[in-house]
Amino acid sequence: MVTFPSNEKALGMYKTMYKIRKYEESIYYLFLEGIMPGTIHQSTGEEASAVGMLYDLRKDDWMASTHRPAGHDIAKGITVRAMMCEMFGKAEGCCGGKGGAMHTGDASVGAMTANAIVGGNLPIAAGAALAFKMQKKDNVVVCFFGDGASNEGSYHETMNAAGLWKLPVIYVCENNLYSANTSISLTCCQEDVAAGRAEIYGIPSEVVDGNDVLAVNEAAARAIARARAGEGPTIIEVKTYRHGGHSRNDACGYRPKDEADYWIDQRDPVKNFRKVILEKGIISEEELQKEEAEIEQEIDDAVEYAKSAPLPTYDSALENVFWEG
Amino acid sequence: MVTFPSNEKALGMYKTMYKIRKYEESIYYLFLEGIMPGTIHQSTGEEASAVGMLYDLRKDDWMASTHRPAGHDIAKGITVRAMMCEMFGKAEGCCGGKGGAMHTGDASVGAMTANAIVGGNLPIAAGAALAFKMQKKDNVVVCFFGDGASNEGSYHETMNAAGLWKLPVIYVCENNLYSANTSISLTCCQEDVAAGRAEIYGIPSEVVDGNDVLAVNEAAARAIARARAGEGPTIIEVKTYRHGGHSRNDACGYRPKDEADYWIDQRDPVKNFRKVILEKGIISEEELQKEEAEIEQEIDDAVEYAKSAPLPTYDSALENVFWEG
Amino acid sequence: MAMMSIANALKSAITEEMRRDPTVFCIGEDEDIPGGMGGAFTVTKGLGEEFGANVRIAKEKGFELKGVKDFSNNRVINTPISEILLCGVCVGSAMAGMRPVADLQYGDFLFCMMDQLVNQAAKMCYMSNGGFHVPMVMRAPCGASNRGAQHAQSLESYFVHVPGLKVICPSTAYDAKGMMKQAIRDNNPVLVFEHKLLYGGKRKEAGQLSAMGEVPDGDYTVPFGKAAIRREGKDVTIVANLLMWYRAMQAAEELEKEGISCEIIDPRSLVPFDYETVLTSIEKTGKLMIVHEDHYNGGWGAQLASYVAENAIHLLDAPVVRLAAPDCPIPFSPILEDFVIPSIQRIAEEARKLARL
Amino acid sequence: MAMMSIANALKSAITEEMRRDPTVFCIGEDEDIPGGMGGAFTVTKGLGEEFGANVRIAKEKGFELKGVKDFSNNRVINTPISEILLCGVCVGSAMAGMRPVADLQYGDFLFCMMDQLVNQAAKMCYMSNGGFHVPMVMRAPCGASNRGAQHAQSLESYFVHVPGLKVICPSTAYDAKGMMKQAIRDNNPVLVFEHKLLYGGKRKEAGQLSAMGEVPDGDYTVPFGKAAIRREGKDVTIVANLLMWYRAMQAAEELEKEGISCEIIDPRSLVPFDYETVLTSIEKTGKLMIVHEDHYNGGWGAQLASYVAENAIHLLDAPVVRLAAPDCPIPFSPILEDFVIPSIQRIAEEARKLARL
Ligand SMILES: Cc1ncc(C[n+]2csc(CCOP(=O)(O)OP(=O)(O)O)c2C)c(N)n1
Ligand SMILES: Cc1ncc(C[n+]2csc(CCOP(=O)(O)OP(=O)(O)O)c2C)c(N)n1
Ligand SMILES: [Mg+2]
Ligand SMILES: [Mg+2]
Repeated sequence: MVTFPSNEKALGMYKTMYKIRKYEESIYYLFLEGIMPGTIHQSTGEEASAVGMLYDLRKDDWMASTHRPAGHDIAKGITVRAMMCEMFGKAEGCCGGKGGAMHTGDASVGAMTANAIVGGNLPIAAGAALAFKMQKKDNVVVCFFGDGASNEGSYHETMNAAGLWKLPVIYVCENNLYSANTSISLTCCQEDVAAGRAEIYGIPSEVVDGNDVLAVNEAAARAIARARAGEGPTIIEVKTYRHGGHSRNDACGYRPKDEADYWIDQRDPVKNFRKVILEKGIISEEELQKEEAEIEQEIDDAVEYAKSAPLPTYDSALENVFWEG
Repeated sequence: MVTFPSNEKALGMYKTMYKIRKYEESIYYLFLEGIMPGTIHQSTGEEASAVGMLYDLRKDDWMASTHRPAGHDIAKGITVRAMMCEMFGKAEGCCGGKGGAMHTGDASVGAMTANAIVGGNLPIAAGAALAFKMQKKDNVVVCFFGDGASNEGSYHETMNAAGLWKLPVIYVCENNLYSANTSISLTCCQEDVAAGRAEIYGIPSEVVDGNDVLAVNEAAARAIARARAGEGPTIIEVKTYRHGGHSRNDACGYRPKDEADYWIDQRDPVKNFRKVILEKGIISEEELQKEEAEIEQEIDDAVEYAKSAPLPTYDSALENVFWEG
Repeated sequence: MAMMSIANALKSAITEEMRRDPTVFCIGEDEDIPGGMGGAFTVTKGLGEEFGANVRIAKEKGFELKGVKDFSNNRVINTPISEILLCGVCVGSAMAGMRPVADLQYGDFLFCMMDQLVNQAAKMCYMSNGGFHVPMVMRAPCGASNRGAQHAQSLESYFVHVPGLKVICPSTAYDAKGMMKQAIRDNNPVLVFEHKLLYGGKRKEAGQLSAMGEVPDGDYTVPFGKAAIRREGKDVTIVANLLMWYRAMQAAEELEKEGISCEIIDPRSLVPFDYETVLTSIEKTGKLMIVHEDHYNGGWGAQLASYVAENAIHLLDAPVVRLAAPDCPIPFSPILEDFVIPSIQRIAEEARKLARL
Repeated sequence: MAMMSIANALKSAITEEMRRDPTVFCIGEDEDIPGGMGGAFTVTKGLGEEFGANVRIAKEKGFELKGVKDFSNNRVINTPISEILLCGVCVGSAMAGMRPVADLQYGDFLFCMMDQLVNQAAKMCYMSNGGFHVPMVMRAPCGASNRGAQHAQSLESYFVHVPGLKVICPSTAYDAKGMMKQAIRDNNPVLVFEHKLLYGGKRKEAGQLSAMGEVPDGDYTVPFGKAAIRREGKDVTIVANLLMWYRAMQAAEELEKEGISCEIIDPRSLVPFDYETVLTSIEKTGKLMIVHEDHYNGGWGAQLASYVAENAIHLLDAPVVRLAAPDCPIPFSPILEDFVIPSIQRIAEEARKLARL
């Protein structure tokens, strides 16, 4: 059984989840409108993982994300305005418009540049964790990856060393059952793709309901405590589901309707946690709606701001190829 | 308990092991003399693995080796003359002098070009096995790799797919306790580096005394039968030891003397199997010495032949960049 | 004759070769998942219907937790996200008599399989002195398309430098079909660069260009090492590949109005490279301009310019001009991406300057 | 002043930088195993004595089945054979404030970490718009030395093409020390190509060349992007790096006797590249010859020749000449290896022909 967090924390987690949900929804519509460039891999449905894992991190702890980074980045503290500006390729984007949807990040809040190479972030996160250890800091790194990424060679090489070196890093496998169009059942002989393959690296692991923010958060707390205490890495596999397609143009024709319905209708992490906090009496329906409206406003403002924010200068295209520190 | 093979087979296995031993010894001295170019990774001490695994393969089964290929290649059927010519960089070498010590191979006996990239041969062997399967042949592939190679990303990617696709390939980890200068205990949290990491791929595994040719051969028979029957891959981890250094210039300063003494004096696969076949009365001491002398002669002849064999033509350097077949 | 997109021309080539030769098979991530994409750009979608696909068979059999085991009637193979494996399996199966055609989704992932490509596929025939050979095709979508630095690269130049690899970059439906067939029949590893904005498949891309074109009905191949003269002219020779020669054509039209006549050459294959056609053109024009989307420093244009400076410098009436992406990763922001990729305007400007020298 | 081999000059640079800056650390396979090599070429041997090494600590503690956990006084880190990990750990630790100096044993294995180098290390600063940067050094021994195709490559040209990487190739003890220090202090990823036949360490190599040289006692650095004129001359400009400029020097001595005077330029760093020094030299000689051990097609010499053809073609009195390994993998047989790698004789011949044009 999970112990219920303070009212403030529970509400805080809910609000961040809600913010991510609304952010992703607004992005979705902006794409439909045809006014947003590029492509996008959305995290709708996976909010509990991002928020549960990152809510208790310090600003100077680090987080490493993937091609599906928006939830992680917002939970780690990048503002929706900086995210939205990046999506529009604007100068005030968190990467000056040069990164884009798959590379959002912000050093000042410990969000490492998101990585669009599946499995590419894994050894990099280990490197950051090694640095913290060499610097005698007690910081930790949380590194997200997908079920599909667990089949990459980088996964094996990284887990082996992270286990050997007892690095302060928490590897979070967001198992959403699919790698792009491919069901994970076709590419790995185990259901617990990461947790089931953790023991050989001497790394403790947990399987967690990834749509229950409290369950994720408790697992996170255990893993963070271990890492800070110098006891090494943890692999956490969160079972979750993306509500939408893999990327912008994906109509999800490869997944059974009843499966999607089940996850979207019954297992929605945002809706379900909303019920919980209302049932617990943490906040009233009206007050919650007010909070939600504020968040929606923040996102609408971000969209409006981003739309008319200045474009990057041509010169900036040639800057920071090498660090200009 | 292993069942003892036919006299003929036992003697045949011994003779191949002896041939490998003498071949490697002669190479060693040729290097000391300073008349052999390049570098070499010798398999002295690991003969039982090569012979036990490969003795029962058909010519049209395939074998994939590493930077330490001589034993495997001789056991698969490359002549010592073709090997020796390759070592001297001569035109009649098994690769026309263009491969060298780390790339020996011969398509006509099913010896794939040896691979000097640690872990590089693993997915290639899987590919050959997939081809056999698609071609409805019942051929198998035996692929050797080292303990160190099991830490490569290619290992993970390959085992996962080989297990999923039930490929007719036998992965043989020659665990000789070291990857170059590094004790395997420092780079992997398990003693059985390959067998201990096989289950997660759904691949059956065995750990075998790699210096007992009969034990290896029995494990090989089981794995070959499974593969031919379409039941998929096996991982066999043979525990063994290289008598000499990692490569030409390695004085082995990193390994304990008592460890080396133990393996070299008490666990020598060639000497020990010699005792066994004499004890079993398969052959008399005198007859055996005659057989051994013949083998030594074959190798001496190969050396003499190779020394004065023709060099490749300059033109050949530019041939077969693309297949001219 | 039929009008086809490049995506369909490729599909048609692969289909026909699979029918012709039972050793040809397709392999890749997201390969022919029913209801899915068919690679990232639809090329292999549906092939499993005719040729069998491990994913289809697994699904039909209600197979859940493991891959399908029988590959004898199964010629479209979906792999885990494992690029080393993907390329290694191509190498090994090719050595053993098959002709794999692999789909990499995005060329940028070539780096994940680089050892298998450069140290294995490209060197195997040579190291074995012809004992083994590696007839495999690796399909790599390339080019900038608003996706950011790790999904935007033009990678031809890296591979031009690898002895033992052939490198082609078809950019019309006709070439796509004919060169893909040629690639599948080649006995060596062939890397095929396909531009994301030229596929013309169902997927819509900002800035995409219709490369629909006529494709003969019967069997035909387009040999490697023979450049295509896309436009004849007499004042400036422009050598450009993939998207860039389309832009050069538009620039040439503008310049035509000003009385400047451009000859536009699409090399189509970079290894082997048809230097002859370029030299013949320079003999006429005396002026060489090279345009590619790949970066400037060490791009394939450098090799071409150098070749001319080594072998035919006397033909040049003016300095060589090279237009390429500058030496920065490709920025996401569309305005910056447009800025770094050579545009019609910049091609026209540079060609104009060169013509007037 | 002390006479030093390149191996020792590198060791001395790394040692001094580790003393100066606590964020500098070494990492690699076979790194400082007591009784072992110290990488493949002795450069890092013994460093753990002063700075701590995970292997040493593990051994002292009688530690058997796991690696050492405490890295705070542990600045020489031995890794499993895992190149993706090795490079990724460099990237991540550099982003987090460390300055890793990695040893790759053989440059040929760069392909095993290519994604981490090209898609990650090189692009991270740019994609984050300077939010993160990656001060790391990757040391890659290169060159042919009778080991066969997978341990013989000259790989500079691949990396010259990667925006975001610096590429250097020091070839004297003085440069080795000064440029290694510069590399460690650089705020970006630096790839260091060290030639196997120039180390001059204890390991003996057929065909090795003594590159012992004087090295100042105090701290000094050699800046990137400044070529060294190894020999002044007036008839032909020869640009050559690593082993090749030594051969060119010998060729020049022969030619001197015939009255042909060669100017020999060692670029030392390929990114950034000192075009200025080359152009100044051509102004004098009117003749450019480029020699590298890397393959011809798309080699870095192509970029240099192209640069000249673009920017200073009027300075040339004759076609550019490029001498490089042909486009084949490096054969093992010493006689073939000698045949493909540019020799003193061939350099002399080609320079002679060029001088007489
Ligand atoms: C090395 C590499 N291979 C392939 C891809 C293409 N690709 C992008 S996302 C994706 C699926 C990833 O699946 P998973 O790791 O489960 O993450 P999810 O998308 O489900 O969050 C693939 C194959 C890539 N980006 N990088
Ligand atoms: C990808 C790669 N990394 C590093 C090396 C250098 N190297 C050659 S052999 C070797 C050790 C291999 O150890 P193991 O796999 O146990 O085989 P063994 O030598 O013991 O037979 C190393 C590190 C290499 N050849 N390839
Ligand atoms: Mg997934
Ligand atoms: Mg070993």
